Amino acid sequence: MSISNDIEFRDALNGLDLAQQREVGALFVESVLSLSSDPRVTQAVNAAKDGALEEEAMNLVRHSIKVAALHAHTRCGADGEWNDQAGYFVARAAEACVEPEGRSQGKGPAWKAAMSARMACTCLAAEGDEDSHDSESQTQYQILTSYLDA
Amino acid sequence: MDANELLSWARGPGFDIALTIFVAGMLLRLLEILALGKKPDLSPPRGSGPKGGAATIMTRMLPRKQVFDKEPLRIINGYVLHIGFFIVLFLYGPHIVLFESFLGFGWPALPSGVIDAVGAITIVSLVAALVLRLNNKVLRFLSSRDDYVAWVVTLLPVLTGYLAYNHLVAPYTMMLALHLLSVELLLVVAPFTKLTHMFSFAMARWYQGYQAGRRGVES
Amino acid sequence: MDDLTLSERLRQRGVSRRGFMKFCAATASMMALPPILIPKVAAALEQARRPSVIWLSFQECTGCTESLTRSHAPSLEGLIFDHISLDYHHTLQAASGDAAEHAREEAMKKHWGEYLLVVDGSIPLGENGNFSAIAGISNLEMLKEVAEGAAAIVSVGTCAAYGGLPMANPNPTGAVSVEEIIKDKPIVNVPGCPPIPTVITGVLAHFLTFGKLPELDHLKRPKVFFGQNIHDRCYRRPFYERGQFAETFDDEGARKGWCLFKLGCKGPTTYNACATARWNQGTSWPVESGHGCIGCSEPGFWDAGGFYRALSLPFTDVGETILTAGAAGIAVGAAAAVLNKKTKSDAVNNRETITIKDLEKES
Amino acid sequence: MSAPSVEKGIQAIKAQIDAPVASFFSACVHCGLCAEACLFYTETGDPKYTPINKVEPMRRIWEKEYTLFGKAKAAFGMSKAVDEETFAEWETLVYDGCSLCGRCSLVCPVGNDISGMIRKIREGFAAAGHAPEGLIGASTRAVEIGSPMGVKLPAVQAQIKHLRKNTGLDVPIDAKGAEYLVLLSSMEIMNFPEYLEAIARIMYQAGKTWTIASKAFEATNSGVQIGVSDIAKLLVSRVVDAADELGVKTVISPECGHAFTAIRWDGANLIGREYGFEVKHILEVLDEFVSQGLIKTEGKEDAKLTYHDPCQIARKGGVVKQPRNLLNKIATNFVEMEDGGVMNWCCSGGGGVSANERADELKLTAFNRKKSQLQALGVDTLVTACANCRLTLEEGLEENEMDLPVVGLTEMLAEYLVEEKPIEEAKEEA
Repeated sequence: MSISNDIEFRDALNGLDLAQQREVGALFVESVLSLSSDPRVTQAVNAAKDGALEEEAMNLVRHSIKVAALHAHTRCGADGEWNDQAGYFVARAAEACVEPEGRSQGKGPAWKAAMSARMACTCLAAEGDEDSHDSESQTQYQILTSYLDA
Repeated sequence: MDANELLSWARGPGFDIALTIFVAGMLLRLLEILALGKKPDLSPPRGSGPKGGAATIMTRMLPRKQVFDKEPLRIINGYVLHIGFFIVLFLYGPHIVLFESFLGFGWPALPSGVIDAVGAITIVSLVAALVLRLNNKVLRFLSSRDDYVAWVVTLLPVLTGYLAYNHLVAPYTMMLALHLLSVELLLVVAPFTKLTHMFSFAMARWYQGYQAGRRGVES
Repeated sequence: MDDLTLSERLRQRGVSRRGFMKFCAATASMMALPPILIPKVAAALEQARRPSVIWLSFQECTGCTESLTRSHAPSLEGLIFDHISLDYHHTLQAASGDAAEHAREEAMKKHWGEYLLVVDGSIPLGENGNFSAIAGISNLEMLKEVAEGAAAIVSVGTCAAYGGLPMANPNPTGAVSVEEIIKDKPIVNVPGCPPIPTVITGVLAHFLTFGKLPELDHLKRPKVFFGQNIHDRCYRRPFYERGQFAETFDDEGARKGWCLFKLGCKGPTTYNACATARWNQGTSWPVESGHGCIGCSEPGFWDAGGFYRALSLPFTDVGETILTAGAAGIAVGAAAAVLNKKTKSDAVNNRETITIKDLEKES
Repeated sequence: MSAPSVEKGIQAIKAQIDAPVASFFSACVHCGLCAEACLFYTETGDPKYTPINKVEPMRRIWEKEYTLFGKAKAAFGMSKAVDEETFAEWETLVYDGCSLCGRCSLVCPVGNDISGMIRKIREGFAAAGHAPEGLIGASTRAVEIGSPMGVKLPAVQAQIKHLRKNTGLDVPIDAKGAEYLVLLSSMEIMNFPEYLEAIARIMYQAGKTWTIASKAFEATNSGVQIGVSDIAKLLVSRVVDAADELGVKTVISPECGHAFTAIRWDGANLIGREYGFEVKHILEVLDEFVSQGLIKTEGKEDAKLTYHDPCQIARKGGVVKQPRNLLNKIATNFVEMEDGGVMNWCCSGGGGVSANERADELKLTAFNRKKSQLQALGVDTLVTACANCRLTLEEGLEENEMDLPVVGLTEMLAEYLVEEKPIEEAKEEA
């Protein structure tokens, strides 16, 4: 099944259960992992992929990635660095992957991870002109397609 | 200077000077305030300024629950001493005679026995107010000489009035003279202490209420 | 001058022993003495020799004398007078001119140091005392002369006690009270304009009975008569308490006997026995007759802001004071306002615009 | 322009003192109730944070300069001075210790607008060179770059492209004659880009024409926070000029506290003339759209949630019932915090406090008030309508190990919008 736009992308994601959503989300984060240098992000990504992790350990990871995301954002009134800001969105994407159940507000964890990952790329575009944003959504479509086919 | 001479001075030049300083002083403060003016608010209005001003003069008479729960005693005591002071001042027969003399109209009086009781309560309440002020760290921090001067000059008239009515401490003539002198002290001191709040409270509430009314925000 | 004692004289007048005891009881009660003292009063009065009394009248209107010797007061005042040897009294004595003065000197010589000096009327100091003189002797001189040999002095009436109406502003004669001149003699002030007859005789009776002056208050007035203010014993007090005041002398309130506070009654600041002893053998007293007390037993009552001005009113017109003060306040206020406007506009105009360059201190 | 100095500071304060301020100082009876309403006092217990004490320097200047009695006292050397030491000592009270939340003004029995006075006294402190580091930086960037956080137009354009890719909706820039001019705050552009997406979807569904101004996309106004009207005027003039140029009917202030105060209340007075357009907060607009049936929602959030009223929007902005209307449409389990609404407690980061690093520790202490307010409720989600509140709350909750997501109301509403067909158009285009 091929995914060529966000509607199909979103429907496909909604079809996955929580564990699968976390795994796909983790893949989305991995694709933009280079934009963040925070080790806690990779730790969260691994936790998202490891379906068998007990709740207690998961909470620890959740807490640490939450702190990571918070500290990465640009302070109110501070001089914004878009590259650092990209790291913030990667952290936020990782945080979405390990989000506890029922935090929907209408959006699944995978979709949130995907959107944050794309925003991470947008940050790069904020400074320079090269636009990796479009490619990122295509990459995400392929990641999901290959995940579904596997 | 025996009691009768003191009383005559207090009822004569003493009262005249004190009243003059009071009226002139308060008007001076009023004009000093108004002179500074207020830039008109050009922001797009939601409601009426004057309505808000008038409303706030009323709403601020009652405390907000959140603050009342924190300091119920101090707030209630505030009401007791103000209402007590007003009852004694405005509803006691001889006082009404004084007001009638320049207002041209009077109003029924409360029996002086009631006034006597209310006077006693007011004195206790005023003393409580001082105790509460001294025992609260914010108030100790905030209070200046002005607060304590204002307290003394407010207590004395009620105290001497109570003593005079009950013919205590000194013969009535002397205590009545002291009562009038303490009132005159209050009148003289008032325009130069926080007692200006007897007028400026309405201005302050009006100004904030006006802005709130115009902006359609609660005040 | 016979030396009959009071009780012997009473018997001559056909007053029985019982009558005499009743009289002593009345005197004791009037002086608020406890009943058990009645026998003591009786014993003292029985022995009372007729004291020699010299009555000097200076700047006075004879009101005090009038009050004391009203013919229609035959009872106890009359008895008392039959029993004191009134050796000198302008109005009452038959003699006049040198004979009168001679009688006075005679009495003084005879009872030097024992006689009672009663004075009514104030003493003028103006024109070194020559505003008022008797037989060429100024009141001032006469007072000093007679006072020297007096056992005690009784200033009867507010004029003698505190200067009285002659002393009212502008006090042309420089009138003063007795106590301002005589400093070395025991003085009793029996103020009132005039004092109540029984108050005068009460003081004399006390002197007769106990040979010394009654307990006095800070204005040298017998506490027994001047210890309480009128207001506390006034029968109209309940109306005062309820704030029910007569507005005019014949309005509904006045007819109902309401309190006369608003009509200037000075009861609260006046110490006297009018409300209890009342006048004319207890017939009535000023308030009972519908007129406020004018405070006649108090020093300076004559210049205390007017008899019809309520006690709680200041002397001046409050409304007028407010207006004049208002005008002054606005004048000063306007000046301050101009000053404030200038200070403010200077501050606003001279204020340099602040840009982001002007925020950092060169530290 | 000259360097900051005590004289300039005093001059600035003298210029700020007007009849209301004079009446406030003449009315204050030192009753101390304003302290009971100020979270900087209640959480630190330090009486110096008593609101009326924070404006003591202005009181001294008022008394000495504007009352005869004060002048007399000064002549006899009986009045306390306002000097370098005063400015230094009071700086942390006027900036770090006050979020301009206005709660003190609301409880003052004699009606003193104390937070209004603190806004005024900051004019003196800034002129005297006593404004906090963080706010000076933010104001400088706001004036020079156009945004306190250095956000430039390309960043917005990048997000717009991202948005068009996701939703197929276009964000018009400098579209003349549009009905609404949408402003964004740097915090939203950088940290919460979902806001712009939500606006796009809402406007589309409501069928309203809107635009962003290239020269005035920034809503925030550091001039209002640092307390320099000249800078505030410069910043707000950009928005006013853009709005006039584009001929919009209404300017929408975004989910930001002080920005609403700056454009809604201060703007016209700063530029000295009335606007030619209306100003509404985004919540007001959403409430109108919902009540006019222009936008429809489906489904509801069933998590137990509460709403944090940003001070500048509810207490000082009067936008109180709108968020409640909206929340009742998209949430089943909406509960009010105690003291919610007009008397809500501040998140502790407003009025420039969050941009002032020196105040961080004090801010966290003050946050305890909000913590106890939330702990008492035990909710799963916290909704608010100010980006700065959101982040201050997130940091505070994190510091206190409270796992409670904080969500913007506009963003949340957008989640429950009935899906629209533009995605299909996006399909053909891709």
